[in-house]
Amino acid sequence: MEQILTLAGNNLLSPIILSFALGVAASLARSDLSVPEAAAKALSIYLLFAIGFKGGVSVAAHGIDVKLGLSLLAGVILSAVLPLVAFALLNVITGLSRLDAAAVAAHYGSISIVTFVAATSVLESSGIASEGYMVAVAAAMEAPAILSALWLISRGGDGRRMDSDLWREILLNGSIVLLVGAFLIGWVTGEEGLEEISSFIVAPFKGVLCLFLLDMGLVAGRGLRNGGGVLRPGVLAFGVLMPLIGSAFGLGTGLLLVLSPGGVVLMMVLSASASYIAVPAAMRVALPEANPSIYLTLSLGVTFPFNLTLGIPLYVAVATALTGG
Amino acid sequence: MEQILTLAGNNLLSPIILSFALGVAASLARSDLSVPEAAAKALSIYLLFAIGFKGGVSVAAHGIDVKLGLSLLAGVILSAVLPLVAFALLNVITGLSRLDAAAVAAHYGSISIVTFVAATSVLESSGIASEGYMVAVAAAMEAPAILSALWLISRGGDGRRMDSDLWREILLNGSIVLLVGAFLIGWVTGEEGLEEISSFIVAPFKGVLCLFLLDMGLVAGRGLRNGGGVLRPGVLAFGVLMPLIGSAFGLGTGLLLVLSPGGVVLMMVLSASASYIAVPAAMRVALPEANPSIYLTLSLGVTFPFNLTLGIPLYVAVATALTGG
Amino acid sequence: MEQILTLAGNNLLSPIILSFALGVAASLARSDLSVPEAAAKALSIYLLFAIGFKGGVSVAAHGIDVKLGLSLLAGVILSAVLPLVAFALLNVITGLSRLDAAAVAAHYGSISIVTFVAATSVLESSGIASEGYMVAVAAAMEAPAILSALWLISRGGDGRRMDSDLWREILLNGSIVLLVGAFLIGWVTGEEGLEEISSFIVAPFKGVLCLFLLDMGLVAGRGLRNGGGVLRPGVLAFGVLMPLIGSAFGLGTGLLLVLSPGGVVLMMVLSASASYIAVPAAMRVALPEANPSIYLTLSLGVTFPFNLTLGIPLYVAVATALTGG
Amino acid sequence: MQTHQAKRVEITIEAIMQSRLTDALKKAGVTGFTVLPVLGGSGRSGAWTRSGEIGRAAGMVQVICIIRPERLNGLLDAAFAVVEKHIGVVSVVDCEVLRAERF
Amino acid sequence: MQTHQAKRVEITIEAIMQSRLTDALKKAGVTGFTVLPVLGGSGRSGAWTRSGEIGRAAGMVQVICIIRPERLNGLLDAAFAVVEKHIGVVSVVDCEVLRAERF
Amino acid sequence: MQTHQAKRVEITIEAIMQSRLTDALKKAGVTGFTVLPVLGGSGRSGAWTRSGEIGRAAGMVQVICIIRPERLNGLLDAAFAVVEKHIGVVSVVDCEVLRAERF
Ligand SMILES: Nc1ncnc2c1ncn2[C@@H]1O[C@H](COP(=O)(O)O)[C@@H](O)[C@H]1O
Ligand SMILES: Nc1ncnc2c1ncn2[C@@H]1O[C@H](COP(=O)(O)O)[C@@H](O)[C@H]1O
Ligand SMILES: Nc1ncnc2c1ncn2[C@@H]1O[C@H](COP(=O)(O)O)[C@@H](O)[C@H]1O
Ligand code: NA
Ligand code: NA
Ligand code: NA
Repeated sequence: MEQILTLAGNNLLSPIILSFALGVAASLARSDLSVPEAAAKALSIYLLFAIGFKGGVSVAAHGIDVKLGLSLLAGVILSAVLPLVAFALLNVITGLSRLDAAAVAAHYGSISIVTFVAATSVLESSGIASEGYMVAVAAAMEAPAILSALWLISRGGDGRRMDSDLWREILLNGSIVLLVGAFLIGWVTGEEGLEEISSFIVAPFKGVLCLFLLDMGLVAGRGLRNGGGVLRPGVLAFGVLMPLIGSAFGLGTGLLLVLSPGGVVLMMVLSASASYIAVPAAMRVALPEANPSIYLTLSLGVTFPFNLTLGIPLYVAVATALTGG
Repeated sequence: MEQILTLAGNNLLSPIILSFALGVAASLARSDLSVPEAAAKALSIYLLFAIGFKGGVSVAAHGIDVKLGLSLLAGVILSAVLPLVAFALLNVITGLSRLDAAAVAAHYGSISIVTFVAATSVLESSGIASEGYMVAVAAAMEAPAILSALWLISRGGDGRRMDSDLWREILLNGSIVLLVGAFLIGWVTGEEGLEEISSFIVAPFKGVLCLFLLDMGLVAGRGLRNGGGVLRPGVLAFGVLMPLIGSAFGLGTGLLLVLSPGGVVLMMVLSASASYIAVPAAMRVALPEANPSIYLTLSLGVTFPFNLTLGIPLYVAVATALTGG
Repeated sequence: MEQILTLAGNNLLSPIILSFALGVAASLARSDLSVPEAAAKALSIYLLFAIGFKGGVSVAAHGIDVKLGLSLLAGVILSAVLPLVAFALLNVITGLSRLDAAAVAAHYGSISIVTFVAATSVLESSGIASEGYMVAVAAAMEAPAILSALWLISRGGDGRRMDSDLWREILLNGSIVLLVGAFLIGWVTGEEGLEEISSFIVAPFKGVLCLFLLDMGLVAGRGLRNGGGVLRPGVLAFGVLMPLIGSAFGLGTGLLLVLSPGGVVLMMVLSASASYIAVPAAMRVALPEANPSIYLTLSLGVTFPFNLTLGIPLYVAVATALTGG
Repeated sequence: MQTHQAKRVEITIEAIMQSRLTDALKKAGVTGFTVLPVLGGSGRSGAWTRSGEIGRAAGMVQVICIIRPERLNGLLDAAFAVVEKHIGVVSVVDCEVLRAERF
Repeated sequence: MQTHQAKRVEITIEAIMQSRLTDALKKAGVTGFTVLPVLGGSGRSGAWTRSGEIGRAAGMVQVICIIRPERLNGLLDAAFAVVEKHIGVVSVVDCEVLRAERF
Repeated sequence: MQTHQAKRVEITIEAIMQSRLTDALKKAGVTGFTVLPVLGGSGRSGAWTRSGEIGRAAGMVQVICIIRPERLNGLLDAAFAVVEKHIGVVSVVDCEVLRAERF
């Protein structure tokens, strides 16, 4: 318990979290502080490239693990199953319409790559090892949740067709392609490749993450200010409950696969986190009638900060306790 | 004297100043070289974050000084008083209208954070120490000058109301919020926080500053080309005289507060420099009839380069001579 | 031969080339991955500044060489002559109209600075020295080719006037000004200046180059997808033949000037590469009827990747063999 | 200067729907269009701005299409089929164009 | 396709005045608007461009507002009160819209 | 609110031709214009987008010019001389403006 609190305390007072808090505070106070869209996108490209590359290099270093395939499979299944759990929970504790509930559910099956990045940076600071291929698992978990959600809707008699454009958009969306591409490049070029560019993708990484989280804080704060009204207590509770439930699924999966302590943490984090890039875009195309304020505010304004501040330390504590890591 | 000349020479031939000169030259020659707006804003976010953070870390390292409060207060007073001095001087040596004079005066009470940054980088190269909280003083000096200028106008019978929106915009403008926020983050996380992100905010700092000054040179050169015509000799003279007068006020204040040699230099630099971000925006809202060509060209095209090239070495020489630093 | 293959293999599997390949692949698969325009421009500003600066520092370190002037002159002549060769070749092996052929020819006299940068980074990895002033030669080769192309057209009886605006635009285009300006700054500030900003312009350089090439891959892939249809076999063959011919001219010139092995390589690379920034813009103004799909797709979609992957290792092998470097 | 009657159609639509809209326009015989970026806006579904956004869910674009009057109906039908379930605004203005052979 | 008469109002105004303008429009009962970025321009107060600018003093935006004809006067009064002392241009065009229930 | 008849001219033109166009407009007595960025488009010369581009060859801008009706012909002549050999679209709409003294 004390360990959790120390870790949570350290975590809360890290430059990364405080930068996020600064962004939220500036937004809520209606400061005109803003990061240009192009700069925010550039930061996200940098982070995806760096995290993917480093994951690939780590796989190159440790060799292919038989667990890689199993973990990918497990990720796909988790991503497909969690929306069903989320949908059921939403039906019980909120009064959301079928459409809105399905849209929200899709977000919680998918993942937030920044939450993943923040967790890897906590693991590094704490000296806890993890599998490099968890980055690939993250990529694998982005899309299946969308299919589950659309299936939930079509089950309700509402005949949605997935046009082939949407398929391509989901599977080849920029963040998946960049993450997987950088992962493969890292894998192919290995330690040698990393050495060539490590002063770009390793050394300044945490600092870039601070600026990125400043931006995410600004956007999240704006969302809370504009769309906070749609979050009834039940919906709000879901935003905190669902990551805990998700992380339990992730924990079970991680233990079952006998992942390293860090790998278990990351599996928990992926399961607990909610998408705010790929899934919202897909929902706008496939379920345009669902209210974006609800899913965006919930994912970015509630679950993301929860995982970032309290969730990650908790998952680390639980995983290390149970794996003896 | 020789020392001043050497310092001025070194300063003039630094990559930072030469980058600014390149920008000005390219603009005057009507090259199409340009930095995208989003990139320029991203650079300024980086610089504000880095300078604020480092200031906070330095306060964390040296502990709170009783002088911190006094320096902040002195900054506020300087910022409020200097516009009155500037207004008087403008009335004597230029034929500017009451409105234009008040608008220009507001700029010279406020500060230029890049001039401040350039000065800290000269201090560092010369191994002269300064108080970390001078960053907070810089933030405190941004806004009061605006109020003084509006008071000057309302005294003239022109009943301007400050609407509450404008208040908020001035006090919570992006650069103040980011500077103060990063300062607090640096303070809270201290040396440990700095270590985590120093390869982002310390190592590449000067290089980023070069690119930023390239952009400022481009913008200043464009201003001189388009708006140079409005600068009658009297106005031009003001652009060089006022920083000297301002720096004398800063010098007196710094000596009175018994700041470190570097602290005195920075107080001089803040007093000598003129705003070109926060104040122009406020003037467009509050005094829309004042001619922006005058205050923008004067601040960015005359006083900024003067301080950058000759001013800073002069202030360093005077301050070190008088403090025996 | 084996050496070429090893070098080509190493080169093909470097993070830089793989990043380009990732971009091309993502574009061809119609992923929505994209780098914001402002970010791409910011990356190119960084690269031009860094490469110019480092060239200048290297000249400062090794002193002015009598060959500097000769090399500049040779560059100007190569840039003016190569379009004539290209035009003749185009007339023989393609059915392009006079206008289109002249426009394409202009591109192959001028240079691609990223190809140059990629070559210097291969030279560095292989420990092959080169003259710092080759950067200045690169700048000198940007423009003359445009004049040759316009001369080719006017010879054909089509009376084109070069308006003075166009002259200024060509000679003072942003990339020339930045490259030359940074070169001069590097020259003036020397090793000392480099030390101040090397953790910005040296350490992260290769990593930035990766992201830039990712973007170039995206743009090249898009060009191939949209404009690939205009590339008849003859035109395609030209895109691979012409760099080989150009590099032979560069080789002869480099040997004649008794440049270092690396210098010969760079002279070959400059002669072999084709412009995709300065010349296309000039062609849109001066020869608006020429089809941009042809020259852009050929230069960026065919010749650029050819040089990047196979060309550079070949030029290195030939140059080192013939100079005994 | 000789000018010709035409229609200027302006469709403000979610950025993610852009390619679907322009594909539909092309199918309806539209030969050209121009896409403008949109910074932000407000409507029944609330206010939004692009600043700081990295996702594509929240942005809009403006597609501007200048066409001969006789093609208007085909274009509107095509546009409506795409925007029907989506947020967005379609407006039409009478205009005159130079170089009518281009439309 | 059924269309309806409306007015398209285009207000080019300094970026710093944007929120004041849109607040005034909302008070005047306007239910929606779209904001376009502006790159640069020229007028009596000289030429300007956003390139390389970091401050907010020098930029403009275009606020586009499609409304029912009967609301035009209220909107123009509201807009005028804001732009009165400021630089900027207000223009109105007759247009036709789809889905008139939205305006 | 008192409004006045005017013309709104919209010229979509290659970015590299922008300064040549605006110089020509100024010579034709145009006192003001606004330049909008363009994200992409499609026409007889194919589709294009600015995303990821670093060169200036491939982009377009929209120059918007509000003028008194009697100045229209001069403007169109000036614009035509510039766009003649270049790709681009010129359209004119009748509009009403506030503060007519500015045009
Ligand atoms: N009356 C209007 N005039 C101009 N743009 C509008 C109008 N109504 C809506 N829009 C634009 O369309 C978007 C979606 O509108 P809505 O579907 O009403 O939420 C808004 O954010 C605006 O960008
Ligand atoms: N006639 C016009 N047509 C289009 N835009 C204009 C016109 N006049 C002024 N503007 C825009 O309004 C801004 C301010 O104009 P002004 O108040 O005349 O300096 C200019 O920079 C242009 O962006
Ligand atoms: N009918 C049109 N409506 C709107 N914009 C157009 C139209 N035709 C062409 N454009 C724009 O002008 C550019 C060049 O057109 P074109 O000369 O037909 O290739 C296109 O890329 C579009 O941005
Ligand atoms: Na999840
Ligand atoms: Na000051
Ligand atoms: Na060449």
